[in-house]
Amino acid sequence: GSPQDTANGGGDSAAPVKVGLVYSQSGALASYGKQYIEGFRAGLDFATNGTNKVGDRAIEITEVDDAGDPAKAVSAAKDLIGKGNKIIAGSTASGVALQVAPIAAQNKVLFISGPAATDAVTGANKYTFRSGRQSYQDVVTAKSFIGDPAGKKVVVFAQDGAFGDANEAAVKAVIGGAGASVSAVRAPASATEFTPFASQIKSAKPDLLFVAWAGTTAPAMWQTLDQQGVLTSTTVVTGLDIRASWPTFGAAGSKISFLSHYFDGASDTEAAKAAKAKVPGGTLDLFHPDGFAAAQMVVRAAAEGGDDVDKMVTALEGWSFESVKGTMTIRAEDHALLQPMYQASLTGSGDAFTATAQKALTGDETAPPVQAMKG
Amino acid sequence: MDAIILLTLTGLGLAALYFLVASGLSLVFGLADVLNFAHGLFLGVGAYATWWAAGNLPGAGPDGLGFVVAVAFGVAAGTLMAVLVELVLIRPLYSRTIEQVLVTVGLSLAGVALLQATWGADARPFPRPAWTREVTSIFGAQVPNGGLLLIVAATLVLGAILAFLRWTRYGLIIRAGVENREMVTALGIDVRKAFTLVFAIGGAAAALAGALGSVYFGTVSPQQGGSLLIFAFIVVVIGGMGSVVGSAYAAVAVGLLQQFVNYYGTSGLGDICVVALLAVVLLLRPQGIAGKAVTA
Amino acid sequence: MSEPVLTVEDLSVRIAGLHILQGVSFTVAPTGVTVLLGRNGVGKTTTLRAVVGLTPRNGEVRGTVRMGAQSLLSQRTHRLVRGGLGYVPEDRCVFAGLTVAENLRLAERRGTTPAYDRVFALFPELDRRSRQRAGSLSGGQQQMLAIGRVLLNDNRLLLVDEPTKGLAPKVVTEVAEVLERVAESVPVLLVEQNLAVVRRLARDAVVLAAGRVAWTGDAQELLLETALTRSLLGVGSAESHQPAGPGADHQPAGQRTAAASALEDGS
Amino acid sequence: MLATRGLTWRIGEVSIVDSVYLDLAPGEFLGVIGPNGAGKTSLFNLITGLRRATEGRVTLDGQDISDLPPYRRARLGLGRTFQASSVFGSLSVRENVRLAVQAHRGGSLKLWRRAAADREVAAAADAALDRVGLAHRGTALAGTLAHGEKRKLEIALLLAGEPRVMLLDEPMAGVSAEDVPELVQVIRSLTGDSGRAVLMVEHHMDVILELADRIAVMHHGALLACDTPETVMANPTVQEAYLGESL
Amino acid sequence: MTEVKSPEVPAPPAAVPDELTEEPGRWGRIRPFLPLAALAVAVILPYSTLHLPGIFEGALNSPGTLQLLAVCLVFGGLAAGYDLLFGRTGMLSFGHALYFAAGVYGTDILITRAGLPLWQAAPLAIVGGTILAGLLGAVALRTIGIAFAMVTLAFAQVGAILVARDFGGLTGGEEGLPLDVAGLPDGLVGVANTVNLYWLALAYLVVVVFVVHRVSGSPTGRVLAGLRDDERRIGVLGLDPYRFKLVAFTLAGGLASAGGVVYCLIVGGASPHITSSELTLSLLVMVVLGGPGTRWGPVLGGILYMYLDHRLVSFGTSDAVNALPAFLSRPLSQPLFVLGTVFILAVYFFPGGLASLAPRLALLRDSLRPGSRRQG
Ligand SMILES: Nc1ncnc2c1ncn2[C@@H]1O[C@H](COP(=O)(O)OP(=O)(O)OP(=O)(O)O)[C@@H](O)[C@H]1O
Ligand SMILES: Nc1ncnc2c1ncn2[C@@H]1O[C@H](COP(=O)(O)OP(=O)(O)OP(=O)(O)O)[C@@H](O)[C@H]1O
Ligand SMILES: [Mg+2]
Ligand SMILES: [Mg+2]
Repeated sequence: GSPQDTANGGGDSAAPVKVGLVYSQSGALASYGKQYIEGFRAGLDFATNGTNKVGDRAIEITEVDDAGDPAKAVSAAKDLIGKGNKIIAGSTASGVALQVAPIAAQNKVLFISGPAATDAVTGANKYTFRSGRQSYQDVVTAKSFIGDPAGKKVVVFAQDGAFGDANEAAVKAVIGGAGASVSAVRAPASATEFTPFASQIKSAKPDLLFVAWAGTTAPAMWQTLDQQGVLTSTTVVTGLDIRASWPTFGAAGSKISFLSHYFDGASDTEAAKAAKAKVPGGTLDLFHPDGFAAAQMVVRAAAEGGDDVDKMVTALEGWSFESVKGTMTIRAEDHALLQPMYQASLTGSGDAFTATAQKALTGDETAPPVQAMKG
Repeated sequence: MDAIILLTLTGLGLAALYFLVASGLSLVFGLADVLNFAHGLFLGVGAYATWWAAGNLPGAGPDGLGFVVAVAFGVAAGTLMAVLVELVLIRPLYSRTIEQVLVTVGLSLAGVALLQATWGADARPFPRPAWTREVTSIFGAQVPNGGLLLIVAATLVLGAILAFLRWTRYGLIIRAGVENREMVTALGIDVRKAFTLVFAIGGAAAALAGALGSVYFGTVSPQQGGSLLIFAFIVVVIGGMGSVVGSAYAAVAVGLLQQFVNYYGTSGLGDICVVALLAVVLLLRPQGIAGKAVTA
Repeated sequence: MSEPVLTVEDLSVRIAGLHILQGVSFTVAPTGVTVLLGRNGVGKTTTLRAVVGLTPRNGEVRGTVRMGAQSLLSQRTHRLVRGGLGYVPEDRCVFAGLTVAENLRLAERRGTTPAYDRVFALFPELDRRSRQRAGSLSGGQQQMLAIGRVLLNDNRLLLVDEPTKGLAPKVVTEVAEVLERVAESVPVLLVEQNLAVVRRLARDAVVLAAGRVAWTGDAQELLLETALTRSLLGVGSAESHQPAGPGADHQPAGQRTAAASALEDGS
Repeated sequence: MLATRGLTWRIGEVSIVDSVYLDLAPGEFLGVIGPNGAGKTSLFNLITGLRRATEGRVTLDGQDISDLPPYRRARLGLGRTFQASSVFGSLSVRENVRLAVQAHRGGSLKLWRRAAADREVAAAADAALDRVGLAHRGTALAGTLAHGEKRKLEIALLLAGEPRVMLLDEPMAGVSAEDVPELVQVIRSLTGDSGRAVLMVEHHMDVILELADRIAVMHHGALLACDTPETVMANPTVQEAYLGESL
Repeated sequence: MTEVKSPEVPAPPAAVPDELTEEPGRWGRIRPFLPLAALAVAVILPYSTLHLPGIFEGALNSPGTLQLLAVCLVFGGLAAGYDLLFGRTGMLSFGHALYFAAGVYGTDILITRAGLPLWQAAPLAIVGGTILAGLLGAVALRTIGIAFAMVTLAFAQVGAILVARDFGGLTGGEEGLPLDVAGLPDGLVGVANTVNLYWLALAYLVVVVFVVHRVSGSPTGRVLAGLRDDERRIGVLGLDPYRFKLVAFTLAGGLASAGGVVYCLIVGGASPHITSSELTLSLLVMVVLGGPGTRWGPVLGGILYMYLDHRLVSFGTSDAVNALPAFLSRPLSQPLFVLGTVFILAVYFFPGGLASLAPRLALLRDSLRPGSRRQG
């Protein structure tokens, strides 16, 4: 053999459609990954009517754990591409999504990013799509909580780093752009004691506080905001995380206005019913829809594109479909996935919390601005 | 003014947490000369054991006496774990310090992964008495009770460790044992027992820190111990290897510094200042604040 | 002849694959000083350490060592020491980081009263410097501490490895006196290079050569016999200030072992 | 050649070394005696720069070296041995000496040369080992040597550096009686050629008397006397404080 | 001069540098050619379609396998470079990841943000990383022992914080920074060209091993070995310990930066976990796993560690593991659990690391062969 030749993916029509899923089965985001794959299986079932076939071609899934590490994900992606996979999906972590996307472009394979919320995946390149929401859509949903932003004072409380940057920028663009004055309080993601930040926020006296915080320190952060009276002094908006995290809000939970990507009961579509019936435990959670939509996109790509990746791309661009959350549209220009978003509130105590949808925003209402395609 | 009181008291709470973590580390490091990377694991074991006990152990619960029982169970679990680690892993490698350190590195990797495999990577709500979530108003500052609890506990632990070192011979034996283990046995002392005891105390302190830290954070997660560990290392080193009192001073310095810089400066500066403090202290006084300069 | 306090039979020690002791046998009499002699590297220290159970991890010990009826090799060091075996190591091994007082306190044994007066009477310096860190003591002071540490307790047998090394002549004399007095009540197995000290203290001698016993017998006779001291210890009469004495040609009662003869034949 | 001017080292209130004035002429062999704890080793540490003097100066060939770090002093020709053998335990005996030779000859900061290929260094090292009678132990790890052998290695390390002023700290301690005369010869040969000077601390009086041109007596950090062996030995204070009754 | 004896840095288990011992005998004459043979095999390996089931996912020349091997080789080299500090000079640095990260982020930022071509970015990153190591080393080396370990840790921690803070959007914070391949030669882009990355990594490894080998066998290497044992003694011999340690530190830093450049190309970007102290810790683990202070030990340790690190992930999710009862399959599905356990066992059963296996086997062979016993 020669070092340059890669195994050739089947061109003949009965060969299976090879799909590689690179996502976190272990590591910090393992539970996101678990929801994703459950959603994916349900979605595949739904989209192929239980046959797992596109036409007469079976869909052959290879799952690879990236443990949240981009280096492992890149290795895995290269391996999968080398073995003839024309479709890669997954990426639980934003870092993984950003590093796999260029690989997809370099090798002209389809990449459908998963739960990774970073805005940078949108418009990354022609071959990269996303099956989940992005930070910008969160922020637009948050904006819906304050009515007319003009003249209002908004504070963003976010952790350091790209996730915080993206949220701060989005708030400045979306809410600030609508006339509010936006300032930011930033804190290290590793902080353990939040009183200084709570004090800063409190003394800023905002009309709306937007909190963008991910990670294990979140409960301590909420408790401090609550104890220092921030939660009662203003409207606080944040994203609703996976179900397992709800009890960690404790008493603070009922004082926060949530924007939500998804929670069980947020929608009642056909797809949601199908997903609910299929996922273990029968309760949907934050990232089930992402996996579900990814599977639908995979099936669509394979059905329309065969083995031709460019055709797959054309087939997906501009495609609208009914998914768990409702109607989703892949915007042709930058592959943003327009989708409904929700306002929610949390009630309950102890370990038993329930989220209720206050309002659903349509995909158009939460559409991020169009990006120029980078590659 | 309010802000200063609030920041000082919460800073002391943070310092107390750092000290709780650092005390066991400092003891084991200073006396047994083992830089224990598995300390974070002991912390995790203590926290998870308390969490488990509050839900499952008869007599234990999230409130009142039940909570005390749960914490006691957690501390016992941490102690047991530490003793086992010493007996099974550390002891056979005695006088091979580097290998001992490496074993604790391996253990921290494997142990935390095991916690994660058993209870998942996500944070779990931690059972705790309602009053720990509340605040006490001190001169107009709303000071979290969890922080006050940490301060009290840290003071007690400091006293207990000092008493142990002062009133028993173990401190002496272990300090000597670190220098020359053989010679201590040649004086007719079972040095192994002393080392096991130090590990037990270190484990107990870690487990207590884990349990009370979780009360403070409101959650348990497998990674919690590890992320506190780096600050504990810094505290131990600034304070001077093995000086528990030094660790206490250093913890206060680090906690207050972090708190005030985070309030008055920009984000992330607090951590950088702590690291800078470490570098400066070590460059000016390589043996740490309370460490003794040893001449050779 | 009364029972020996220590019996070493066919002691073999290998360290890191090197056969350092190759079947050493000797006994230590229940009173007085038995001295273990030999050139550098011959295995004297190794012998003492094997007796107290301090052979390094990569070492392997065979043979028997008995104190009275009790076998020593299977026991852990701290038990042996608590059972009355005192050991003064070659390189002093004081705890550099601890003060003199702490070093002494460490040597106290539970259930007995430490004989501080005995130690301070012998070494008043230790009393004066009780708060100094042992690491900053001069070499000689460290040696005093190392000996004093063992004398704090009553022992059944003392193993002392080169106690006069690095000591000022005056202190050498003092240490020798101390050991002499100690030996009145406790038997001592002594490793010593200073022949003047040997001459003053030793009753019996064991000479090692190349990991084997080359000679055992009465120490004074060994020293008297110039030819023998020269061949075994490499020291001529220039070193022994004593006149050869009446029995210059008298055959010492000690036994040259086969190993010694073999050695001489070989050279 | 080497001179100390009021060399003093204090820890707190205590003077460990107390205003020592010493002069060492080229080719001279100066013995240093004194009770244990008199400050002999400390004096060596001050001269070689391992400790900084509280007061006083050290000069070598008229040059003030008081503020130089140990390695600069060594390069000016000051060599020493340690009372507690300090050899490179994980290197072979031969490699120990080669390192010392190389340190002396320069060129240690050559990253791209094969050290083992330097025959001159090897030869000089073997010669030094030969002189102390350790040639047969060349391949043993220095850390596993018996005590007396380490003492000899110490001297070999010193020889390898060909220093002009040599400070020997109890070279005979622990050396078996058989090897003492041999080692005395080695040490005697140190001064034989080219005006090297030796400062030697030793408790073996016969060795000191055999070798030293003059003897300095230290007591409580101060220099009690510094004179010919006969005068010193006759000094009643020395007799009382240091020698005591002979055995 | 304040001389401080803080609780000693655990010195690595003594190993005489191979380079400083003459190798006698028949075996000695064959031995130098073994690495060449191994190198030859490594060079032509991508031409093989051999399939090693269980060991690699695909054939040897499949991109996935080559990618994995490339990562392993880089870490082999990185561990060998770190060993120059740890195993050969006895300096315990907890901040080595910083210089590696400087190479990775330096290259990435220069190419992606500043738009430089690779041939300019790579040397700049290496030079920058080396200078950084020199400067920080000059400060850190004022301390010794554990204090030194902690100061290096502190510097590296600042590096990690700066990367995570994402100043000016340079580093991409926790999301990392994918490499803009527009500035790269075509031969380094695309899955089909993974083999070139593999060869690049192999070249890096060879360079590091050669440099470390030469340096250890040089007069300087001899001094470094001496420093490991007794720093004071080196000073009294007339050598400035500080200077030699700084040379070793800077050189090791430079080698790590070079490794960073290669790694950046292989992975196609930078992500913040390479700045963490955990990376330094894993370097330590690699070196010890292999055998500190030996020529091949750290290389093997690095390769093996990275191999396990990558492969255990798929082992953990394999059907064989999933079929086990939960109390077994759960831990086994955590790569770190397996890796940690393997490591502990290795520390126990191969105290001198993998490198100690060879002499042990030789000992075994000798003892089985009658008549070859050495006389006492
Ligand atoms: N740990 C060890 N590893 C390898 N060899 C060793 C070890 N310990 C001792 N040896 C060797 O064993 C031999 C005997 O050493 P030992 O210390 O018993 O001699 P000694 O008679 O006490 O000598 P000295 O009079 O110099 O103190 C020496 O050759 C020494 O190199
Ligand atoms: N760092 C220190 N702190 C306190 N005292 C010290 C220190 N270093 C040395 N001393 C004291 O200084 C005195 C001189 O010590 P030094 O080692 O110089 O003696 P010495 O003359 O070499 O004795 P010896 O012949 O026993 O080796 C001793 O009393 C010692 O205890
Ligand atoms: Mg000896
Ligand atoms: Mg001295």
